[in-house]
Amino acid sequence: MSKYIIRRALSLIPTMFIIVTLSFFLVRFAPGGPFSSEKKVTEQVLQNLLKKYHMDEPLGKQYLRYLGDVLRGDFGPSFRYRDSTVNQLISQTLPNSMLLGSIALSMALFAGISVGIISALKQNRWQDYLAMSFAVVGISIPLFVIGPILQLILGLKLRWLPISGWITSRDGLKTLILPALTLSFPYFAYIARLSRASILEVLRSDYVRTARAKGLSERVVIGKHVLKGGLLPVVSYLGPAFSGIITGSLVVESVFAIPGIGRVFVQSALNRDYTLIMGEVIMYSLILVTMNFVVDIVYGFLDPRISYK
Amino acid sequence: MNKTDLLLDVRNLKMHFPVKSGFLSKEKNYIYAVDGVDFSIKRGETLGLVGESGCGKSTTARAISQLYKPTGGEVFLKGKDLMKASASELMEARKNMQMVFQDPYASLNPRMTSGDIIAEPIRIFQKRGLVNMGKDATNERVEQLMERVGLSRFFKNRYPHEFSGGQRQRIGIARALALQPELILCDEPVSALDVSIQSQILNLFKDLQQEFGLTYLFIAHDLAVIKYISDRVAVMYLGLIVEISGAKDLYKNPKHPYTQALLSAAPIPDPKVEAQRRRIILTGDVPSPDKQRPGCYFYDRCSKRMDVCKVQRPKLKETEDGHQVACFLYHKPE
Amino acid sequence: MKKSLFVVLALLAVFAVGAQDLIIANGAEPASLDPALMTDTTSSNIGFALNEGLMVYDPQTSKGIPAMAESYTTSPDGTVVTFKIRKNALWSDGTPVKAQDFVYGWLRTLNPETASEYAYMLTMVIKGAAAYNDGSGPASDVGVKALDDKTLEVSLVGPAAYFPDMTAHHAFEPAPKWAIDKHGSNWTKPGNYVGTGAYILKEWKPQDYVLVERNPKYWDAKNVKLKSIKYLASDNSTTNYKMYKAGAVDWQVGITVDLIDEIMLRKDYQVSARFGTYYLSVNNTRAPFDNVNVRKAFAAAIDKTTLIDKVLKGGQIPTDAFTPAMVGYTPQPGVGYDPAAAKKYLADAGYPDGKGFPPLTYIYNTNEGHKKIAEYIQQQLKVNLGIDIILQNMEWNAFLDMRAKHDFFFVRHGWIGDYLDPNTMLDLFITGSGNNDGLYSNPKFDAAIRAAVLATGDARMKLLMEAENLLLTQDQAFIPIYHYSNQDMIDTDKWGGWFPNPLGYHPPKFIYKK
Amino acid sequence: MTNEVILQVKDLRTYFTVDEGLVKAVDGVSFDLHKGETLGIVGESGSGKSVTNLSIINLIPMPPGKIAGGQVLFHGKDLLTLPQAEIRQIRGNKISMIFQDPMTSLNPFLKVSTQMIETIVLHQKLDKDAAKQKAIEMLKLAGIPAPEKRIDQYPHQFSGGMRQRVMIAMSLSCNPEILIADEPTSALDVTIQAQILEIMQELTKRLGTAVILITHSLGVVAGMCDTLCVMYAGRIVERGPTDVIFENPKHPYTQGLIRSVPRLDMENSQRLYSIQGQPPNVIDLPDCCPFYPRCEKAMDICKKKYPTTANFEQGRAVSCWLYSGAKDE
Amino acid sequence: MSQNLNSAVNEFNQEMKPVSLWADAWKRLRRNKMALVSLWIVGFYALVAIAAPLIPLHDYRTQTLSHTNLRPSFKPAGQIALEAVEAQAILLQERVDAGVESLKPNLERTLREVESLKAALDTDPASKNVYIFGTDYLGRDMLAKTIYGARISMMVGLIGTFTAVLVGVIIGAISGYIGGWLDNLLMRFVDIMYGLPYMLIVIILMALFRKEGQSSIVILFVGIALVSWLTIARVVRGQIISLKNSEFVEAARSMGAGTGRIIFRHLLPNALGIIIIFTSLSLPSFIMSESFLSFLGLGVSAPLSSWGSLVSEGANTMELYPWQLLAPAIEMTIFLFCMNFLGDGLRDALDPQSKNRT
Repeated sequence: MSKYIIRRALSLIPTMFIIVTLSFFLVRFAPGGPFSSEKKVTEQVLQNLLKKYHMDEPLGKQYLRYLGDVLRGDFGPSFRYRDSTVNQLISQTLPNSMLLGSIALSMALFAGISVGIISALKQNRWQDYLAMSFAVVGISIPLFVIGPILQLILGLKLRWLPISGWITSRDGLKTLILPALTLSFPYFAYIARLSRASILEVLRSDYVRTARAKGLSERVVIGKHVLKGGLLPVVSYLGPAFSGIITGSLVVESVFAIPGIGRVFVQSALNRDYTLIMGEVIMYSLILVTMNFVVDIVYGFLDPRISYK
Repeated sequence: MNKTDLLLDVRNLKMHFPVKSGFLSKEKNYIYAVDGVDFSIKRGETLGLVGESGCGKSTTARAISQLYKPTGGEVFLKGKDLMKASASELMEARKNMQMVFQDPYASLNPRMTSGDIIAEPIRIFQKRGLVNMGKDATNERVEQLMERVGLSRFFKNRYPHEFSGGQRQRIGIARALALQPELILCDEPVSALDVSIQSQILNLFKDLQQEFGLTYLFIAHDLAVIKYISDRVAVMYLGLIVEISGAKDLYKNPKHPYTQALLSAAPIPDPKVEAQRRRIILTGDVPSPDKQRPGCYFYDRCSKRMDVCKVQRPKLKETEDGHQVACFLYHKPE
Repeated sequence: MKKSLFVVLALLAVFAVGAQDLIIANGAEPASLDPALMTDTTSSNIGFALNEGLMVYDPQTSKGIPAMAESYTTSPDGTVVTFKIRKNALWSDGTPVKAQDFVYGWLRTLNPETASEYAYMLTMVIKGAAAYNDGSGPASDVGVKALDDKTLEVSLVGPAAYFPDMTAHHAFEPAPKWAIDKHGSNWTKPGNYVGTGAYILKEWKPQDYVLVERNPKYWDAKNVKLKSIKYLASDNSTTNYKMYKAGAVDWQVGITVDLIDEIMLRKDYQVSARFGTYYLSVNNTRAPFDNVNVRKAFAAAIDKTTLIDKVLKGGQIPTDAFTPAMVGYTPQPGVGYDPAAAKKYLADAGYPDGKGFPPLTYIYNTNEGHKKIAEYIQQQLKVNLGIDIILQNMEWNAFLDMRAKHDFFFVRHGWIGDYLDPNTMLDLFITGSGNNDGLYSNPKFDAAIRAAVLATGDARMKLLMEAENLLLTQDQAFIPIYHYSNQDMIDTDKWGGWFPNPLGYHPPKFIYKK
Repeated sequence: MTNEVILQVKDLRTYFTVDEGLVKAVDGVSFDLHKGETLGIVGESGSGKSVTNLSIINLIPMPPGKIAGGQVLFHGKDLLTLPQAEIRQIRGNKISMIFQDPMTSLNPFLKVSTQMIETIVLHQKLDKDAAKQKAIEMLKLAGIPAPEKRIDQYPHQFSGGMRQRVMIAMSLSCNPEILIADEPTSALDVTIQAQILEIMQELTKRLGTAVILITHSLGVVAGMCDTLCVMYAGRIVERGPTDVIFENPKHPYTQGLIRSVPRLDMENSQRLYSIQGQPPNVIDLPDCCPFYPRCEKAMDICKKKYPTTANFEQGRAVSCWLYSGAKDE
Repeated sequence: MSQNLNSAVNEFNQEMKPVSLWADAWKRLRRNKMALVSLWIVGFYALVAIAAPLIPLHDYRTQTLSHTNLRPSFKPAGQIALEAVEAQAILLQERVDAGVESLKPNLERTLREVESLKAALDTDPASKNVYIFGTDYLGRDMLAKTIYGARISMMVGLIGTFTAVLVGVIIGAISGYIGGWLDNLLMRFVDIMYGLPYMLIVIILMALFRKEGQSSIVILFVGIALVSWLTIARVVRGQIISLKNSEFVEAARSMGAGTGRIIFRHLLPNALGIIIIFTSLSLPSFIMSESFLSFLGLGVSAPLSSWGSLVSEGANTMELYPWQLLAPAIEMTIFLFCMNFLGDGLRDALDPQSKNRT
């Protein structure tokens, strides 16, 4: 097991290295720079800035310097948010995105699996059609439409929930509901479809027939025998879903003014905040890889047939 | 045995599959699926290969056809060693050696029509310039083959799923016949079929053999089927052949304890016979072929085991004319 | 798992802050709270709460009024200004504010190692500042001296009458040496921050909010009414407007232009002219825009009034000139809307009815407002000149890069003055100026602007008017569209001390709840 | 074997609606099962053997399936009309099942112990520990070495034969009156098959369990069953004591079937008999004898009407116009 | 009767029916009501999109500034505009009466506009225009805009699907079938592509290929194509790996079939179902990624628009002019809905076995 973990971790190094290297040169290749603004800074100020951030050095030297810093766990100062280091920015925003993402994913899982089960049990009946149509809508309608509509109705018209903000505001935890709902929508839709399909498959399996033949009640059959196998595909989807929900939440973060990493990422790319972009790219890759890894472990835990040697 | 009569000669064939072991460890584990198999088939003969699942009979067929690159040994087809053959030589050899597979559902591409499936070998060889057959000729040949194996040629545009199991196996046979090969490797071709269909297919194999002078390596786990179709029978256990003999001889006079157990375990469709039979019930399961053992592989389950069996592996030796057995009951250990 | 999550949430909820006096939807996350480093209005809005310079912007006129300095005197030739610093002025940690703190702050801004982007505000006016900033001169030669603890003497490059007003800008704020030495770049974090402003930094949650509270050590603390101010970092204006409507935000900086039809009817919609101009930049060195008649044709072909009345509706002022009108200065316009004249100019340029006009792309940075204007201009040029242009939007940074490299024919441009003087507008068209993206070059214009630096009073204004006359009336170096407006949502019946003003700076010390 | 009838299947009809039409998978099947009897149902794939047995314990997936008629009387109670709660009391308890593929019919995600205990706890009202003891005991009876250790393993850690032993142990753990074994050895090797059949025989004898053994293998039937039902296209074409049927098959299908199996114990250098043609497609089958296209003795009436059942001595019944016609006319 | 009986009982007697995979699929598709209706709707969309220039629409470019933000109606635009402006005048009057001095010029201008609209009712031909989907902020016809938007978005969807299928499927198939170091290499490449900041790549593309006087639509397609294939490559790879040891592939190999033949004749046709489902699932993301790319400057140039850009514009003004959101959003959702059902239907239809499962 530990060998498996080490092997997985080692196999990442070359990929991560290439991603870091390519990204490093890519960001510098993009037109514009971290110090562009509508009012251009004077040549002298620009020189001072470049010098301060070592950008006057040859690119190769900058690259080596950066690699060295990263290996020491230092992502450097942010070029745009000049009072902060990249480490500070990430550590202050990533937990928020994680919190929101976890809640949204939990909601999506709960609702998606429930709907998937109902759909599968009522296959080709109106409940199934309704649920699956809803799921298609979930995949088709962009978040920047769903979010504002929810704000408008639940926040502004009915005043049930805060329109935007974060748990640090006086609305506290209530602020999480709308963004989590919005963010969970496409994932809910996907999970519902996924779990429906796989539960249908498990329902047809021999061992479910065995369980029924043993006289178990339908509740036990579904809860004990169907779900564990039926939800495995959902588990393997969780890895990409979790990283997607964190990295892809920028729309929701912007609409609901959430201090998350998604917004920071977009801003950093638009601002050409080189170090911040690099930090985020590394973080994202790590999250993606870690999540896939965790999911594999969980998968192995859930499916006794798999053992990691 | 006259050498020129040998169509297929397999010597010390080995097929070991590597299994990944731990990270950074140099040692590799292997599945010893086939671990040194010798036999030969004469032209026009049917050699039955019988054994339980996992004994390596299918692997043997696949290794002979070079679907898996064998780990060791020699495979002579018409005197040519396939293991040393170049790609083009191998291609040439394939023309003479076709396979029929076990599962008539899985061995036909569900997205191809029966006509395309049967024509595929011709088309492949046509493309390589190894056969010269035009479109019409191919078409005609396909229709001919279909009729020959007992399918209406009007079915050639149908997909495999539109056929019953028996009909599918006929498609598989027609495909194997398409290039007019001399040798057909039949990997459990009737195991998945119903009783009434099984007899149809067995008869078809027999008829085709007569008509085209085919040679079969016929693999099955059903002893009765093997007995019916084969001239000679080889019994495999755990990657090794434990007994080879003429079919009649084997059934009348099984020598290896495993063969005896196998024969006694097979149910006979007659209540009277069954009521009187005394079965040798083997204990335990077939061990996993993941390690090489010093002694006889059957040692653990054998009712007649001796001390020597544990430390030395008996070689396949001829006991009487054409009857070879690998057991120390019949020849002294070395 | 669920339980522990709940506990975490509950803990977070405990830290949630209670009621504030004023909640501002500030538009984005502040880039920096260091007065030497802040570049954006988001930061400077907060900066005005935390820090105060010698002067502070008058909430009604945007002129400077005394703050840390209780008075100042100007030498007869106008090149030396001496500020007298308030006796009772204290830093938020209780340390008295000294003239040396200003010297330190200004030199810090100028120090090449600080790499301050607004150092140019200082190098523009203060003697020796430019040399220090580019490393060619010593800090001691910079024209800022502490004559004693409370007296600051500034030597200028010329008689800049607008200098005292300028010192209200954040680039001229003092800096607390002891705090910076102690905390390094973290000195702007809550707990470390030491400022001269009416408020002290309480909390800073990146991408979330900045919370400031009344500073009891502030010299004028008794007149500061608001207990606390929360600046929200929400960058989605539609969301901000919804928050405003729901009462969760008291002041929305900027408005949601998409909803202008609704907003313009509201009495809490604050609009005022802004000291800046939206214009279309053309590359003066590239055909066809190297031809003045083409430039004039374009200028005459665009109906700016209808654009504002029917499309923008946000209180912008259509203009044919560049500099907004101000006391003593009459803007010198270029060609105004006149379709017939436009056609004639174009024919004169050799493209009768647009025939033979090369394919042309108008580039704007991605933004709904810019897009509407672009579409409008496209239609105007089509109808009035018979020219089909292609529109192309571009991501902001790439847009800036392209413009800076002069790699364009026809682009959107905008300019906002830093201080209330025509100079801040006009001097960007000097040959070789870093912001002269359209590569306009006219030695006579350059001469007029240079001469104005040394001049004072009416003579100076005259020189500047002459320059603008060359720039637009004669050369039509670009196509002005409108003067910007400041647009905010705040109910002035509820909040006093808040006024629409030309620079759009609203120092929070003046704001109070009615 | 006493004469007490514990299960009576009367004119059972199970239909499936598919896109192409109506599949009469089981179309009027009747038989009696006596206490302790082993009844074989033999037939080729698609002949409706499995559906018959799923219908008996009311496990047909509905839709697309539907039990269109008939009765299944278990001690006089019709299982088809019993409420779900009551039939669950019978399933796995009084009537239990073993399925064909031991690889797939055990839940791969649950330990063997979990799967066995849940049945015992459910039906025998034992507590968990007692149930586990019982399960271990059953595994031991089924010939699983070291059952105390193996019970906590997952199904994939067992070989095919061992899994089938687990299934047998599980299905017999509540001392059922009837064990329905649906092709219990088809997926197993011949030596393992012999082991399993022996265990099954031994255990059911000991517990006095009646067995319905479904298989396509005539050899298995011959060795195991007291009574035999031969099914073709959803109906029982011949029924009677096993030895009598093998000795003197009456229905042309039964005759053909027995003759087309190659036998180990006979010299059959001569050609094997084979029934011509393919098994029928049972969609929208008209009311004819479905075997007539393959029947060498087909008559005109066979194409028009399904034969009535002719009864013979020793409880034999044959559905063929060769016999019914003779009796009727 | 007897004929019918025969065919039911014995497959030997069935008539000959030459069917190709596609004819067969079509036959099955026709039985799927949902898919068929979807097919008709998608067909209708495609037809309208292709024939858009031939349809008597208002020009999507023509700005009528007196008719901005008109609600959808079958009444002539002049009428609707007049009603809207009169309502506006009343509102303004109220505000001015309430003491908002600053609105006075607005009121005066609006009153003048009422007059001019009244006058134009009979004289200006534009007043007779009918906008059934309403108009936008520059008085352009929303119907024409959404139809032309459909052209772009469907094109984007097509390109995304095309590259996903072409590149993704081939890379996935090769990677899965050949395996070993090549598989490792290709999959690491996919990982890296996922890891790189896509936004910056697009920005660089944009800067590299910008050309004066030309729209950036081609680069848009490149931008979409760049990442569209990644996921599908992984999915196809997984599918191929699970298929490559099936018996029919072994059969083909035993006949000496080459890699290409095995991949294209044997493996891919059997992975078709999952490919179709996956593409129909990623279609929305292709269409929406256009609006993201257009933010970076790669989208279609104004005044042309796409569903994505129309929906995102509409979302901003939905409180005031909901039709500007609803018209494109509903149109797009119906299309995606249909594509989804069509995808499901096609998957089933192209699977010759689908109807054989019970």
